[in-house]
Amino acid sequence: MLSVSNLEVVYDDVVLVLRGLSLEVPSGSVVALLGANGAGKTTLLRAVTGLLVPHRGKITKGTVRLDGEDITGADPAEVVRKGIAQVMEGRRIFAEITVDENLRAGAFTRGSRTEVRESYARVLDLFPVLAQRRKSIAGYLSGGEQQMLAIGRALMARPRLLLLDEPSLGLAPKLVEQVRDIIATINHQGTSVLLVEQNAVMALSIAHSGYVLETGKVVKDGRAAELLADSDIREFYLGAGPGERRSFAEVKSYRRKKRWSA
Amino acid sequence: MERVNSLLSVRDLTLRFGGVTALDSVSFDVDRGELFAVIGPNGAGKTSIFNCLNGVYRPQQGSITLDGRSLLGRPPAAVAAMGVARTFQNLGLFGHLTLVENLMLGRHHLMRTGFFAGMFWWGRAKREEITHRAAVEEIIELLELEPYRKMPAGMLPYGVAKRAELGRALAMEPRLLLLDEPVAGMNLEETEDTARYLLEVRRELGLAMILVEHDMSLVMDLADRVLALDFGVAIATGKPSEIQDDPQVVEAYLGGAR
Amino acid sequence: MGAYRNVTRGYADELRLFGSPASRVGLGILVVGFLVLPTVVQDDFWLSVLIYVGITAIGAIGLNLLTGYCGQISLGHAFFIGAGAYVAARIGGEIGLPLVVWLLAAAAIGAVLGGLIGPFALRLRGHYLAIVTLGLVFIGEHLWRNLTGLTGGNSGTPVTAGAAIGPVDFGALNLFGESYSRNQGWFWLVWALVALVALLAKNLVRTRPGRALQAVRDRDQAAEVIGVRAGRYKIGAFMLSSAIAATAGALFGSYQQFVSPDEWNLLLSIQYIAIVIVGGLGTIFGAVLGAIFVGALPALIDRYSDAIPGVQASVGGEGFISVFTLNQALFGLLIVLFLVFEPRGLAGIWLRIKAYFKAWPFSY
Amino acid sequence: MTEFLQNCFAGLALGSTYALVALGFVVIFKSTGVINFAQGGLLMLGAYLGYTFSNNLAVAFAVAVVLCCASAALVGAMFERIVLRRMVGQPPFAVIMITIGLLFILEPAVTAIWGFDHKQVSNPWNIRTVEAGGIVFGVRDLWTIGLTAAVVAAFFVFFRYSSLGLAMRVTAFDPEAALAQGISARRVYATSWAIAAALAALAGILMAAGPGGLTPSIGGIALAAFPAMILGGMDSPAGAVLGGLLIGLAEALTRGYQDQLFPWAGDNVSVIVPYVLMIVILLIRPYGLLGTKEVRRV
Amino acid sequence: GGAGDEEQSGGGQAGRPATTAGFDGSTIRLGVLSPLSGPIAVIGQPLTEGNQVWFDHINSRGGIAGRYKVELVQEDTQYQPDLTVQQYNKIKGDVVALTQVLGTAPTLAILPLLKSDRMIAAPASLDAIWVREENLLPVGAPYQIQAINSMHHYLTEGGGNRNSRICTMVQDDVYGEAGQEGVEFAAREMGFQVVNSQKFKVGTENYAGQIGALAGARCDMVFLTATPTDAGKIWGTAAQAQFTPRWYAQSPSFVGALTKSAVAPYMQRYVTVAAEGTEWGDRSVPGMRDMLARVQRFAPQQQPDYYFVFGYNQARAMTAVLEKAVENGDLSRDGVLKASQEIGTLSFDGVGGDYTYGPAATRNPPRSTTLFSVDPSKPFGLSTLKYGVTSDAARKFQFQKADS
Ligand SMILES: Nc1ncnc2c1ncn2[C@@H]1O[C@H](COP(=O)(O)OP(=O)(O)OP(=O)(O)O)[C@@H](O)[C@H]1O
Ligand SMILES: Nc1ncnc2c1ncn2[C@@H]1O[C@H](COP(=O)(O)OP(=O)(O)OP(=O)(O)O)[C@@H](O)[C@H]1O
Ligand SMILES: [Mg+2]
Ligand SMILES: [Mg+2]
Repeated sequence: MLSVSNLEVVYDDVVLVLRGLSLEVPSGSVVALLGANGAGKTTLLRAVTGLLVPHRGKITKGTVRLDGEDITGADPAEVVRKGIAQVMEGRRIFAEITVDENLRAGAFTRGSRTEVRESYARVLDLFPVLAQRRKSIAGYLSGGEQQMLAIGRALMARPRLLLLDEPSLGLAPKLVEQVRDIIATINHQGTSVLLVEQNAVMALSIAHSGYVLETGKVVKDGRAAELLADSDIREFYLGAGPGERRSFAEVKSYRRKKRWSA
Repeated sequence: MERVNSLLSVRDLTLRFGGVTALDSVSFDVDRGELFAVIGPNGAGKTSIFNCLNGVYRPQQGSITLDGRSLLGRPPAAVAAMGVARTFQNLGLFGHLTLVENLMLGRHHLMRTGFFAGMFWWGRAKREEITHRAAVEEIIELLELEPYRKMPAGMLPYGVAKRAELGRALAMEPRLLLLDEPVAGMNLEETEDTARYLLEVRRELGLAMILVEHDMSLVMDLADRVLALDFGVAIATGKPSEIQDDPQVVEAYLGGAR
Repeated sequence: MGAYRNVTRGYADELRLFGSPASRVGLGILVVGFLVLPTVVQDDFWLSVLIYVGITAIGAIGLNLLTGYCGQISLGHAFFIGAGAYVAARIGGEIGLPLVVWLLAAAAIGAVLGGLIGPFALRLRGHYLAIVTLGLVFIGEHLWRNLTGLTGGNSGTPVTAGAAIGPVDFGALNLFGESYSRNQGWFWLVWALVALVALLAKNLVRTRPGRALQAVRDRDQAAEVIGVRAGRYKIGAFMLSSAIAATAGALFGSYQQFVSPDEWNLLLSIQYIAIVIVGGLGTIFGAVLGAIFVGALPALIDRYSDAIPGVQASVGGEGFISVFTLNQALFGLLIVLFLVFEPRGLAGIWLRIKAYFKAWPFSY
Repeated sequence: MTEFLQNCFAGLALGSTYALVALGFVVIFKSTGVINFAQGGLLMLGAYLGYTFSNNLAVAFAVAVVLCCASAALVGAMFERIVLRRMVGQPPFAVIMITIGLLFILEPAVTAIWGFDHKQVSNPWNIRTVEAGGIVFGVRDLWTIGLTAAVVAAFFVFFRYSSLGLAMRVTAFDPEAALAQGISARRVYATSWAIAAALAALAGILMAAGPGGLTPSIGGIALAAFPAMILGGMDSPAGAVLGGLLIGLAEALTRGYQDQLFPWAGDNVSVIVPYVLMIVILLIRPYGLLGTKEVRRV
Repeated sequence: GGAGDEEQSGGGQAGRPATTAGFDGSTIRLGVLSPLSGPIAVIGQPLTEGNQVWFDHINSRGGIAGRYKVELVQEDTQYQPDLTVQQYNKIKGDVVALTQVLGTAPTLAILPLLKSDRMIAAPASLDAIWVREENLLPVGAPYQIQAINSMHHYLTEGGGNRNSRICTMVQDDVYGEAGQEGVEFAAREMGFQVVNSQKFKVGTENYAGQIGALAGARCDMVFLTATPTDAGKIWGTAAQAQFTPRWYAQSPSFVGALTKSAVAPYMQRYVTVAAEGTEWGDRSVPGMRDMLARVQRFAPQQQPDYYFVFGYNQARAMTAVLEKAVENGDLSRDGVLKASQEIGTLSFDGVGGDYTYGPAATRNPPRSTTLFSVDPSKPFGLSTLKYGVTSDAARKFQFQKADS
């Protein structure tokens, strides 16, 4: 469904952040995107949705295709209309309006009022807390509540492809599980998902396939099960297997600074 | 029950926003040098506790004392001067200032230079800048922030920004350190780093800390005691291992993931 | 790359204002330019333009401390400029106290008046505060028109404040057997003061109080939590900025020798805002650059208008647009183009140039 | 009593003009988060366009009004096309300055085309009056009040039934996040500038059709409308209308009675009454009468 | 006549002055500092045109003393004091004197510079404070005189008496204050009361309040000091409110365009304008006849306008000074300054009142005012109601120096 090939992105005309990155999100699948801070995950999502402009970023090479159609550098509003919605990094909810209005802003591109009402009901169903706080000003919600709102808002667009930038950030463990289930459900209902996560356990447990990003390049990719089994991934993202986790209290004061590239 | 070694003592703290009760008669103590964790579902009131301690929110009821002196009713800056430092859940760095300047701001309440002295630079202002800069450099070294010194905080990578915030809080030379989700959004490696810094800080400075965190493995590994909140109500307090198995906590917070 | 560049022998070294050889060369050029310029450019027109520019630069530094560094927009700058001018008229002119006294008195009174905004600064935010300060301009104008004893009312007042420091009279300078014109003397006086105010401001913003101002600008709640009393600094910024504005106003009045209430209007305030934004918010250097741009560009266009086609140089003359009209339109156009190209203002362009040279052989 | 009512009527008429201008401010503030300093310039442009339509092209006055609003709207939208779209996501300061730049362009452009001299707009109202119950109503004033009421009503209906209002607010708050919801910031900006320009033009032509005729200083009224906008709350259209009327009334009444009420305050104190009123109200309500409080949380 | 020095730089000769700043031996350059754009340009432009037409006329006869052509150096001041200072500095080395400086504040701003440079300037406003300034060369009867004579006319021929309810409406600036001062002086001299005074800010949008207050005070007569934009609105509001006192308006309140507005009928019935000289097109006055001929010749597109007349008169006064200076053989600043004190009484042939110059301390400005009624059929929309009113009170009025 989404295919990114050989993408290069430059910020401020000088900072080269993506260096020839290629990636596929097959129709109907969940793809996990892992990578250290600053690897360029968010930048990739921005490049897909056309949101580089406000950050003084530019695509200098490569293409982004949605179902074969070239959407490289398209207008963001246009991209949303074509069925891509995203949960932005840092939540970015509209703090000064109510929860309810935030959700309705998410449905801006949709025509049918009845469908919007359906989605609305579904979101409140997924996040009962939001139903309680419907009339509250979104900015006063707790961090986790805001995260739920951000996910709910993206769902309101009823996208064909959902881009999630660290959806589990700041959520309570129980909720992380719920979000994982929600993603799975959405996916079952036909939405493809590109999931950027630091919580690799969570991401790989629902993903069909995954990519690992390192300084703007894909350094590893494969089916989720393969990645889960990979020893490097276990060491750096999963903290070894269940039961054999080493305690944070016993971390050595030196680290193995291994990287795949460089 | 009075604790012998208590630094912070919170009693019957109640905070309401219109119809929402964010905190409902919460009480707890934090001992000197203790690492005290607060957990609970989203919206349980963890950040609100910090906001009450800091003087950002005015609770409707209850008392907060630090070393026997009440914190209630004091403006945030006064609380800071009494030795309470904090990191923020959504990053509270000053985006246009460099990392060094952010850390120097942590030392604001330890410095004296006013408008006049600052303008004239030579003399006290200069001496003060230099001595405090040295203190800040120690923290930079401790947290391995050297490469980012002159970078505007707004441009720091997320993990570094979180570390810088910790640095700024440490620069305040606090007696009590409040950490609001210090490892949210970090990968395993960075989480390990942060854990290491926290332990180091604790070992070297012997600070009392309150840690709010959803990463249960971190909480379980580091905390001396844990307070679990749900809907503003304290549902359990105790050793991490006790809390982990508390059915109420499992039900409200941990779910299957513990 | 370039790690060796950061080698310093201590923090004191790093804290020096003119640490690098390049900046020292720049400083040297500026000093020489300052000393020599009035003897080369003896033209009273250009000198008077530059004197007004210098006075404006001082005022703009004040506004930039408030708006650029502390994040409080003020449309009331004209009010404080006016107040300063009247202080010069009364204390420097009527009572006849010397330069240093009336400058300091203007600053002190400016600070007190700035403090009056305190209650509003504490309660109001952003644009609301800006419009309240706008109200100050109108209320001020009413006062200036009615407090005839102080301001001369509608007819204005002469300002006879002298510009002498001890035996050195900048109004009629006699140095080493040479005598210099009033405009030459004033050029030196004003630009020396620009340098002084810029230095003080620069020192301020790199020390504790200046950092606190910027923290309040970026996030006032977080600033409170780490121990910065945001309210105090907001008021402090208002007081400081209006003290500097009043100083500039006092110089303005004394140089012009006459002031009237029509001069302290909203347009003047807007001009100052334009200067700090065009120059670049949050840079001292930018305020000076902005003042030069806003003050000297119209003069330049005016001077060379005959060479521009379509411009009407005299009444009934050829052309469809008068010099001033063209001037104003061009000015507007340049502002728009500038900001579209570089929203960080002139200082931003300067930074870009520097970054370009630093990174030079390597792009990316 | 009649005198009082007469003054109230004058206040309402003046207040309606303020309300139109303030509404323009609010529309732009709501969608971009900046104060539009060019509003006075747009008003001036609208008034002169109206003059050209009505006098030079000699179309019926009603047609001229519609044409001048439409063409001003076009200018507003063009401004977005040429300039503002490049400013999406840039700091509000820069955008404010751009509106100031626009003002500096509009004013000389208008005077270069139409000159500085006094112009009389042909119009059916002039100084005609009707009388009722001892009070004299200026026909133009009645129309001003009526048209303002109609425009305001249309405005509220429009916002009630279109999602544009919400789109504007979220765009102002976070243009990038708004884009990510599929809300085209450009379209929002273009629409709001068009609306604001049309409102300004309407206010301009209504003023120019009065007894004083038309001179380039007509844009100055935008300054007087600042307090109206602030007093009502910068992001509240209803507040703009309320603020406009309040300021208009306060101004007219102090003018009528300043000799009796505050002779000590100087002869011309009514000029500053709007500002004093604004300041007092802001001290009590820091976000105006109907404005939204800024949300800050740590 | 003067001493017969050698013709050299440094020393001049009677009738053959030495070159100096602004004079290259053949052309005399004079400065004009006026708002040539902006709202006040409607005044600055015709004034400057008036200067120009007069000097075109002089030049067509060979120039000053039949020999030296006059050239104007025009600079736009925007009516702002600080710009005026800059522009003054720009041209001061290039002109012999300033034949026009427009605006009270701009003139006051350059006054100290004029004094230290020993330059003279002709201010283009009717402020009374100019009369006693050595460096200024005013023309015309000051505003106070217009106001006093207006009151005189109202009490004698305008249907009013001492018990009439006399009011004022003045704008909140120096010009307004001058009118107010004149009326108050008249009140003391002629023994009437001012029952109500309204002030307004220039550019006010709505005058209902003031008109209401005046109507409430049952004024029989209102003396108005305003500029045309405001005056139009004021009379429009009054007409709407059906408030119909006798209006006397200071000359700058009126502009021909007002007679094309809907307020014209009201003005025709109730408004009297006080100004100097005669109506535009009145060929019975010799000065006006000449002026019309010169306008026809040098500026045929010029619309009737009394600022034009004012500028024309200014240029005349300046010409007299220059003639004198040339006669003295000294066009230097000191020479011109000296010449300005030696010219005695100057007649403007009925286009303006005769002005007695000489040393500033003994100058005597004209004391006469012509009252006009509004008449849309006339070229400038005014027809003479009463020519050359000179009241006793106006004669008595004392002019003070601007206090510093
Ligand atoms: N606006 C910008 N201007 C310049 N550089 C930028 C900008 N935004 C991001 N970068 C740089 O691009 C690199 C990649 O950033 P990006 O945000 O895509 O990383 P990420 O993988 O999403 O990291 P994280 O896990 O912290 O969210 C970083 O080094 C960052 O410093
Ligand atoms: N200023 C406020 N106004 C209104 N409601 C508030 C305010 N601050 C907090 N709340 C509400 O109080 C409750 C507790 O919020 P708090 O931020 O303390 O939660 P938290 O435990 O930190 O949650 P999270 O883990 O998601 O950060 C939430 O429901 C929140 O919406
Ligand atoms: Mg990211
Ligand atoms: Mg929280």
